[in-house]
Amino acid sequence: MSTITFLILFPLLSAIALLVLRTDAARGVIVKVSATLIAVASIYLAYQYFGIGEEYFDFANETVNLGMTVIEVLLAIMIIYLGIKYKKYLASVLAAIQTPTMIWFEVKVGHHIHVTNNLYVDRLSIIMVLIIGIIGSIITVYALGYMKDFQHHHKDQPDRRPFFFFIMYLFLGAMCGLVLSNNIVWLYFFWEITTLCSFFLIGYTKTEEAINNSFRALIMNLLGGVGFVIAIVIMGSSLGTLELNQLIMMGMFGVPAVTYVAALLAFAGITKAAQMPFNSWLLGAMVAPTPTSALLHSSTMVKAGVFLIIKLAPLLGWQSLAGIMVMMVGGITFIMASFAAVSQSNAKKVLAYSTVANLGLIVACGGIGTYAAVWAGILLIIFHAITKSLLFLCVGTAEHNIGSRDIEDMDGLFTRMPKLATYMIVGISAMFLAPLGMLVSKWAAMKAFIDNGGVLLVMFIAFGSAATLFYWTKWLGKMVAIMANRENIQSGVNKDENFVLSTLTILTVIVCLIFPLISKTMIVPYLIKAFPYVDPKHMILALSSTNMTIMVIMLFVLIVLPILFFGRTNKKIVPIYLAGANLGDDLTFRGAMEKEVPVSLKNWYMEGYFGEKKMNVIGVIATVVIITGVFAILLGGVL
Amino acid sequence: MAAFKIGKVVLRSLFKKPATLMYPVVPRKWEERTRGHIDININDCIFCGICARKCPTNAITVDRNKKSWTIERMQCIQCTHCVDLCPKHCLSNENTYTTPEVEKVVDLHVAPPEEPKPASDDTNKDSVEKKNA
Amino acid sequence: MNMTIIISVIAYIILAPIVGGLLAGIDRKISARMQGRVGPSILQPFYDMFKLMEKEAITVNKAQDFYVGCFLFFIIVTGGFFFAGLDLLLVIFTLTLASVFLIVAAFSSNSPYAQIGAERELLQMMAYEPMVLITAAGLYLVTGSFNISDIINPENGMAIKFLPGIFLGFVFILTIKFRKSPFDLSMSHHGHQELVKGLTTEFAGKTMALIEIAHWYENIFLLGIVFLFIANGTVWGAVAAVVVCLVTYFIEILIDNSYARMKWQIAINSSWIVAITLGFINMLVIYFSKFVL
Amino acid sequence: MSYVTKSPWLIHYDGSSCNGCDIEVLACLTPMYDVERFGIINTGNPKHADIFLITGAINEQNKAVVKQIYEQMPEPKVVIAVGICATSGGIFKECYNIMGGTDTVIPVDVYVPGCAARPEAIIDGVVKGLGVLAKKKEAMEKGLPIDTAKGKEKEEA
Amino acid sequence: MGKRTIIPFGPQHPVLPEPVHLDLVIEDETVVEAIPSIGFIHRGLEKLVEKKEYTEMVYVIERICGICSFGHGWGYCLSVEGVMGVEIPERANYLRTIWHELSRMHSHLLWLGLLADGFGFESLFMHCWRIREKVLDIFEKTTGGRVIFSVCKVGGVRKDIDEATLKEISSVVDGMKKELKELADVFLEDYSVKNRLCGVGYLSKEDAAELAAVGPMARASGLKQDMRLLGHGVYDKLGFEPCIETAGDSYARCKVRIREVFQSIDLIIKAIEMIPDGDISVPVKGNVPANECVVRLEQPRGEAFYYAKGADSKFLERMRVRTPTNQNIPAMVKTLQGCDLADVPMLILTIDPCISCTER
Amino acid sequence: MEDLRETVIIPVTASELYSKVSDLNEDGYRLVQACCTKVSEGFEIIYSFDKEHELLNLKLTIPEEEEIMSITGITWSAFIYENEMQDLFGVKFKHMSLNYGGHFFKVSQPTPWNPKN
Repeated sequence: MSTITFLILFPLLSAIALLVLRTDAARGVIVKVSATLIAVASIYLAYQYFGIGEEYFDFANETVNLGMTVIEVLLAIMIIYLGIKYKKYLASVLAAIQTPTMIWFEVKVGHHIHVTNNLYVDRLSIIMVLIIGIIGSIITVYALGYMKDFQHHHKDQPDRRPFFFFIMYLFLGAMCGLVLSNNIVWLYFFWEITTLCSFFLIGYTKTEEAINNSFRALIMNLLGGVGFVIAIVIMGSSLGTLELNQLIMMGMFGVPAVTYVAALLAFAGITKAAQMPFNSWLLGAMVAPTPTSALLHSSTMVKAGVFLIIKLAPLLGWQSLAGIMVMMVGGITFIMASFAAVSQSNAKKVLAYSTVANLGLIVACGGIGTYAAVWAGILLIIFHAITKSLLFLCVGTAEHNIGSRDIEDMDGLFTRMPKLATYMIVGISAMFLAPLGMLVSKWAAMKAFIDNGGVLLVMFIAFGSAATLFYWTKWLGKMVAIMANRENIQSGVNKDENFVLSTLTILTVIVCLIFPLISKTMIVPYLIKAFPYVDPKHMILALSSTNMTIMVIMLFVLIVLPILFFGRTNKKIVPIYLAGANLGDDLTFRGAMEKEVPVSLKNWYMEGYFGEKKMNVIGVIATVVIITGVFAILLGGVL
Repeated sequence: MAAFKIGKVVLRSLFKKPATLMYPVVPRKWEERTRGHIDININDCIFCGICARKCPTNAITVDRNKKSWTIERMQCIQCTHCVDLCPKHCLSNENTYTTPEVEKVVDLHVAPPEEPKPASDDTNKDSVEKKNA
Repeated sequence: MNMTIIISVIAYIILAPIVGGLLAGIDRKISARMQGRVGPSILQPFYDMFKLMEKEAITVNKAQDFYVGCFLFFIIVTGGFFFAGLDLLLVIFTLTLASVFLIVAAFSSNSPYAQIGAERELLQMMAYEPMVLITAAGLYLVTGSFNISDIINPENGMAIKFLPGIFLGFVFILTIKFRKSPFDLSMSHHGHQELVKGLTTEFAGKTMALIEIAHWYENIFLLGIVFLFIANGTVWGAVAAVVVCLVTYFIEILIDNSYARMKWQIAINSSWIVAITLGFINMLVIYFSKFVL
Repeated sequence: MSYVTKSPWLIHYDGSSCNGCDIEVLACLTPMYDVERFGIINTGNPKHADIFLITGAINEQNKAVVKQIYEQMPEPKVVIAVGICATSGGIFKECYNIMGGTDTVIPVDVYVPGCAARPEAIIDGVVKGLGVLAKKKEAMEKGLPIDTAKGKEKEEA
Repeated sequence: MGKRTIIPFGPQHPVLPEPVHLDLVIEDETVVEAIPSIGFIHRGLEKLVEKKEYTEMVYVIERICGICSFGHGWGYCLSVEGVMGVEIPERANYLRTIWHELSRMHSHLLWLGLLADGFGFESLFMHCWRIREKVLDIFEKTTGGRVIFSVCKVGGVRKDIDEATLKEISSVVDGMKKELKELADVFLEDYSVKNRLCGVGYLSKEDAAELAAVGPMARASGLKQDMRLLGHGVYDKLGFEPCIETAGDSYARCKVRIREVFQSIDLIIKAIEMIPDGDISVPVKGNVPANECVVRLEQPRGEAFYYAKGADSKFLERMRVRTPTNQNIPAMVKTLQGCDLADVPMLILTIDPCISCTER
Repeated sequence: MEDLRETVIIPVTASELYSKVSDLNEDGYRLVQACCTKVSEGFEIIYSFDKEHELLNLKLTIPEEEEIMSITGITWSAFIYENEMQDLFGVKFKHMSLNYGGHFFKVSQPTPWNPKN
């Protein structure tokens, strides 16, 4: 219990300290110490509840509730003010709908409902806390070095680093609170804080683009917030409970009103997880400094959305309209975002689309709602968090060292920055290649889809994976190109950044190696609890233990092979073939008019096939139709 | 459906005897006019040197004093211009070509020192020397 | 049971390159005859391979050999998994891993032709990957298992009875996998190409020989998937399956000699359309008969 | 036993010929002559090739190209000069832009005469080249410098 | 977007037997720009007129190109005959026409094969070249050479074809029709071939005229332009009409050439029927007068231009050959823009490039 | 037969060349070729034009050092001939739309047809 309180409140303290103590040195110390403490606390939490597995805490305290309400009102006022200031009235309107409704509900209904268990710990939240505590805090360490460079590169902008770190730590605290709250009102409170934090983080640079994009994120998330509020209202008024575990329980017993609540909560989850009609906020968020992207898109913010959906998974599935909505939205997002990623050359955009796609996959898994699908979904959350943050941070470092975040400018990175390239290669491989993490979960997802998802989802995953394969390998190809005569600039990388990157790389590999263990000790017990109607003895996982063992052996082989053989060749090294016109340095050839033409290697983007716009339009239309359709049917049921 | 248009040709070829001539297992029969290489009946040659002067590639050298007629095989383009011009018609076009060699072939024909005897192929052969360029 | 697995895997590792090479030789002979020529000896692929082994060892960088080695290794592993009767999806993903190694090897050379070849290879992978996954899904739906040893099961009968569409679709993408015209985009075994030798432009000598061997392994493994559609665990079923494999191979040769090389647009469009129509409809029918009826 | 002679892959480059020899080289690949009987493939890529068939004389433009292709071929390799132009410059020897036969730039192993060289002559030349190839391979195995296998370099250049 | 890749296409490239270099600027696989660079086989043989007498020069001119060798010999002879005012016997004219049309057949069949190879249709390539060998056998029998004939000379031809051989030629080319028809069907109707040819490398009639395209390239864009209409040889007596297509794409160019092969067969058969008896050459003696003559001849690849200038000596002062490919290069560069990388070899081929012709 | 060999050659001066070519182009003539001959007084350049099989030749005689107007502005395809003349003879052109700058034909000696240069 105290660990939980620590995890929620300590980041807040650090945040305030960071806001107050504005020197670089102090910030460095605070960030490093807090990050370590948070990481240790999260591990301790895991250790503490390892044997227990699941525990609910009665933490009824009216002052806390009151405090939350006050903060909520303040936040709402702030949003309304900002919305008016920047002429984004929609944000103000949404906030003006949301908070008064919430307060009305609190006063009218919520007040009378007794909440026994405000907080809880189960294995899913342990996994989430570990992700937030370790990856989230390591990103803040990375941000130390990065933001220094960033301010150095952007001299024209005011140094608002204290505020930046303040928000970051606030965010970590809110995320911990979010995954540990059983009281839906508390959950909502933390949910709103993350929304606002992301708004500030995206708008950090205060350029026009940043402000527009931050408002887009805000509006979309507020939209989800409205859904959330309505869900709470229905939950409180017709189900008479505000506890998440109660809700899920009721859903399993087939209480009809749960469908509406689940649909609305899932809708909120979809907005936060940047699913298809709302994916644009995540893409817009790429204007923010890279640690923000890493934090928002890998370990926190979007994970809140999928966390909620995975949590609700037992209520979803084919039998529920909400389930169909969620899986279709997830499936369409997966395939469309994967396609769109093909046409991108901006590394951060590729990562963003890939994030959206992967979240889509998780959401679809949640939507299917079987234990096998949830197993895949949880694994996806873990692998995605680690790998994506690694990749985002790698791109950030690359950007600061080669001056571009375009994949096309990263050619020959293996020669120019061997270490960074290795990290990136590991990260990219982990996103789609066989024995590494993401593929394992994709495999499981595919199996779940074939078993329960229907033909359409199978098609989605078949085509989506093909596109995934294409854009990742394309990027990988850029990385590995060896340009003999390019200079090595690896030494320019900041020490902190290097430490973080190597840690994350090692973590990626380790998690891939021990995932059967994670599955056995964390995920399966959770599934047994979450799906009480499935006999644990018959719980056949997508990957048989043989397959898991083979995967681990393969990965081991893949680690050993390069160590033994990479670069060990005594062959004569010869220049490349350039149709007989190589000028000798492998970098230029004799072109027309006796010009020395540089050998330039550019990838394919197939704009005509997978243009971003086209994919977005198709995806948005399809998902909007599905969502409105589902809600129309639900509404029709009510009326 | 216009796919598979070549199917007939391809399948027929599969079961038919291939068109291959099987050279060098089966030697090639040359046409009479085939421009293979230039030969000389050295006994009739008067060493006037017209062929050498008119040769477009200067492959032929004629030495009046040594009474020799030399042709650089790796220079001759077999245009048979010399055959047309030879006043004594002692040059002829043979329909077998010079075989590929690892060295550049030069054929030297020297007229026998005595008065010309009735020409025979054997004497020709004896007077041909091969040397390296 | 374990013994048979070990034997079949060892048999695969030893026999696949021999059979694969012979098939390649037969391919060249038949192709030549279709073109009205005599063609090389049936053992020619082996001569080529041994010759490449004897050539001077050159490379364009120090990394390439490693990648190509991994390509060969994982192709062998793929086939090994397959003939050990393991999970079909595992096999497919391992194959993808192997192919990615080949692509990476080509990319690492930093040569434009190899790079465009790699890019095209990638495109082809994108083109055939859905159909391969659908094939696995189809086999799973029919037999209830991804395990190859379970798929070849007398109880299930011939999978092709339920999967005619998916079988045709798979044969279609085999054209890509066998690198046959009309889809020999990234590299072709014969004929001139705008990309010189595409993917393999920068590989020489032993490296090239390894790639050849890997292709033989790959071809046998691919025919193995064709085998899965027919085999039903009985002897006559196996014989029929082998016959079908050979017929498929012959048809691929015939197609190779009857079509112009298509452009990548057609490659991706057609194989996706095939996957969507044949694969999707076939799957729908199975779903319908399985879950609805 | 060396396999180089069983699978000689060739690369063909047109120095500055008149096309006559080039189309005859191509004709060698076609059904009538079908050199694939001997395992010959026209690879077009120097890195795969064993035999360098060069037609036409050398001029300023293609000197570097010919040299580069030759250098990019892995040992053992054989150069066959096909046609009179490639062997000696032929009828174009006196042209201002012609430097001479192939041997002005790279060592030539077999000369195939003819204008244009007949497919039969080209086949004969390649067969002859195979002998040289086998010798070079032998020298390579013994660790001798390969160029000495033939014992002749471009002296006149 | 900065996604442009520049790749060298040639000088050494397996698609084209001849060295030509293009800097291809590609985006994905679309060619944005193609900058040609030629001169790899420039020999400067026109300048040999200073060293070779006009009677020897014909052997040099013939070797401008091994594919259109006969046409060059003929064009040279015509221009020198024009300068000297020599009238050649009718039989020589017939023989020249027959050989020229046979050359066209062999050239077009060669081209069809290369085109098939260009779009990766190996068996079609093989079969085209298999049929082509029959024409080469005729050459071997009548001239003694397979590609370079050396039969044309100033004042006539050097070799006669006897009656029996003429009959044989007639029956051989007639017999080729059937096999050709089969292959023509593949080129003109096969789905995959049409897919690669139709609409690729479109050249409008206006562009063709503007860029001064010649030969099949121009005729495929609807320009009625065929130098055989000028009346060299005996074309006027054979009732010649050019083959015109209007589509302007690669397919049309292919069709024009296929039609021309059949047309050549008809022309040859007709010429053999009509050939008169008589001498095959007139003796030509003396110096070339100081005079000028321009001759245009329809080569398989299009209009070739010969300009001879005498200087009252055995040596010409200037011999100029402008070959069809030379004239078609601008059109080729134009069609290359915006095409796919995979189409590049084909588009280069559709002008039927003869680089040795171009660069001389 | 006889008129076939009749060669129409119209002499032009350097100054009127451009307008003349321009007129011909508007008339529908296409450029057939341009060729240069080294004569004692300098260069003799023949431009040939064709319209429906009718050939028209313009002959321009200029001293060696004179720079003449490029006609690539009128017919782009002339770039081949002009570059050729520039490389082989050393004829100077103004305003060439595609100038290879002497690298159209790479020759072992500059302007081989005009060795004095």
